[in-house]
Amino acid sequence: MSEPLLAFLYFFILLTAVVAVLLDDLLSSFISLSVTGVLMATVFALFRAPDVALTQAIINSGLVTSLFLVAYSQTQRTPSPAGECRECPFWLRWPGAALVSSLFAAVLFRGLYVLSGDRIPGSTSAHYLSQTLEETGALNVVAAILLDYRAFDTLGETTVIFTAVFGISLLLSGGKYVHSGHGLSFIVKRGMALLTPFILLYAASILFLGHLTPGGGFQGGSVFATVAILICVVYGTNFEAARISPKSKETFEAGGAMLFVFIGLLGIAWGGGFLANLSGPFPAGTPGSLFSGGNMLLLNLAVGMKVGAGLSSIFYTMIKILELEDDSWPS
Amino acid sequence: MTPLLRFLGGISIFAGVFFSFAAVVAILRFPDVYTRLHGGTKALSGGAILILLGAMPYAGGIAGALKLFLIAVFFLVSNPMASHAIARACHRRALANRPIDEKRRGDV
Amino acid sequence: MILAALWGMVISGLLGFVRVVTGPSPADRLVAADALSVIFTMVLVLLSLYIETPFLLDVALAFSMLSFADMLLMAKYFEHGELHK
Amino acid sequence: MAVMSFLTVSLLFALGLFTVLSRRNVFKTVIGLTLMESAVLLLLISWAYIPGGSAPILPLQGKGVDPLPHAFTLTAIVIGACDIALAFAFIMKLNRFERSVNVDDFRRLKG
Repeated sequence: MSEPLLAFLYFFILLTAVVAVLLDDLLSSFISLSVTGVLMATVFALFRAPDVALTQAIINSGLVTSLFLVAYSQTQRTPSPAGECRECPFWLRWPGAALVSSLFAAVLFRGLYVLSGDRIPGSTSAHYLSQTLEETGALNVVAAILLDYRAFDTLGETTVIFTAVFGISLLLSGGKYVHSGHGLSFIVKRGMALLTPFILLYAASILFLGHLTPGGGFQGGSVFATVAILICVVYGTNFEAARISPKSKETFEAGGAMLFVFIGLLGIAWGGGFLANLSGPFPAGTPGSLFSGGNMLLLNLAVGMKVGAGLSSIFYTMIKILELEDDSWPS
Repeated sequence: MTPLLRFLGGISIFAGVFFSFAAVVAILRFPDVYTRLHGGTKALSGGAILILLGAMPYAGGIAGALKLFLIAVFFLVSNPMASHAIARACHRRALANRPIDEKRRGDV
Repeated sequence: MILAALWGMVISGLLGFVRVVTGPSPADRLVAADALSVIFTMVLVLLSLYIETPFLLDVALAFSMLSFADMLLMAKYFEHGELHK
Repeated sequence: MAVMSFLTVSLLFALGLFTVLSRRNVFKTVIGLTLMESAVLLLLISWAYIPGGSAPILPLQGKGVDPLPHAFTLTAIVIGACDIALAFAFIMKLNRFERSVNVDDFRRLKG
């Protein structure tokens, strides 16, 4: 672990964050935020957290930026004089916010400073590190925690994703769907046709090897959603809707949730608890092979179906909506 | 064999870093969008592929080397496509030398 | 030795970020962002060699795919002014 | 090293708070929320690191870092992305009626 490198990365993170906050051009501030995201992924990698680095690089630095671009292109902005605030005087706003946040930083640092002694990992973590191979048969400890020890949490998390998709569809319903045009140029279309199978294969490898290497349902599903986004951008939204219909996305999402719950109920039927893995009907397999780790492969598939369908339908709803007609505020 | 490969890989990595640095200097110093795009794309793609090829002996096994080769192939296909899309967008909108977001200056 | 190369790439990233901040037009910023995506992929690759964790190559590959998607989105936004075409 | 991480976490969180408090553009508010979320993620991951530890993929070389915060952080990232997507949907919906992204223009939200 190289400390000067870490210090430089922290400095760079703070620099990009300050630029993202202070720059008036929204597009470049979101580019800086994306750079912050990938620098965070680098720092996570330096702290030996490859799973988290992968998720951060895919979601916080890639998908969020594309969602921002959609929202940015779908909003209309009336120019207002820079720096003017109509509700409160200027002298109150900036210095007040700076004072409050610097006080907050001081308090937060004082509180965190207590933690900076020698760190002894708790007995739960030691148990996870030493017993994972016996108790679950997986090699990736983080995936084992997510999908075996705390699989119920993961079910709750997929419910959150479902709620977000539901809320976004509900919020943006009622607008007219626009007719899509031609997409990007011929070269990009042909090149994309070359690349798509490989990206899909790579996404499948992230998804199905989640219990052996970093990756899993969330990351693989996000890369699947990226393929849908790329098709949307390169060929136009009508093509995307013709190839991957919104109905089939709904089916995939519901199918993922039902697969997850069905696997959980199978554990009860075999006499274990809900989502029981090796104490339920699932064999451990030989560690290191594809069919190991009990139900983890199936759970990864369920989560991947759910996340991929959910994120791509979020993107589709946001990009396709908004004719921006002059309707008045509903009273 | 392996020490020789590692030596050649080290030379290749440093050549790649040099090319990447030169590309960044080009992005900083060149006067307008098209020249910057030219410098950034060509030199940076070459530098990246040099780094990836040079990193192969250090990757620790055939799987890592194969993955590096995969990244190199992906760069060879995707990087020109992205640059082409950017250049075409600049040309179509003729936004080479003027800020297009004039009307959005007021975004606070 | 890998560490020196890593430093070189990170400093290149900082210099490229200067163009994101000062670029007079959004197109300049886009070009700089395109360069930065390649540079940070290389940083992830070199980091995986430096800490001898070959799993990090996955992160580099995934990041290069995602940044490619973002670049195409931005290029489309510049070309058409809207994304659903 | 831990002190450096905690200092960065505090500054990053305070920067996000500053953004939410001072900027009037709703997109900037979303940026502030993202920065605060990043600070929390960085805190968890830097706290999980043990000097000399290796990544929590079996078989371990030496001792491994704490895998439990990694799992929490992974969950937090995905939920944060859903959060941000929902925020963007709200912005688009509000923008349809108000034609603005300035918080001060959203007068009809006030009681």
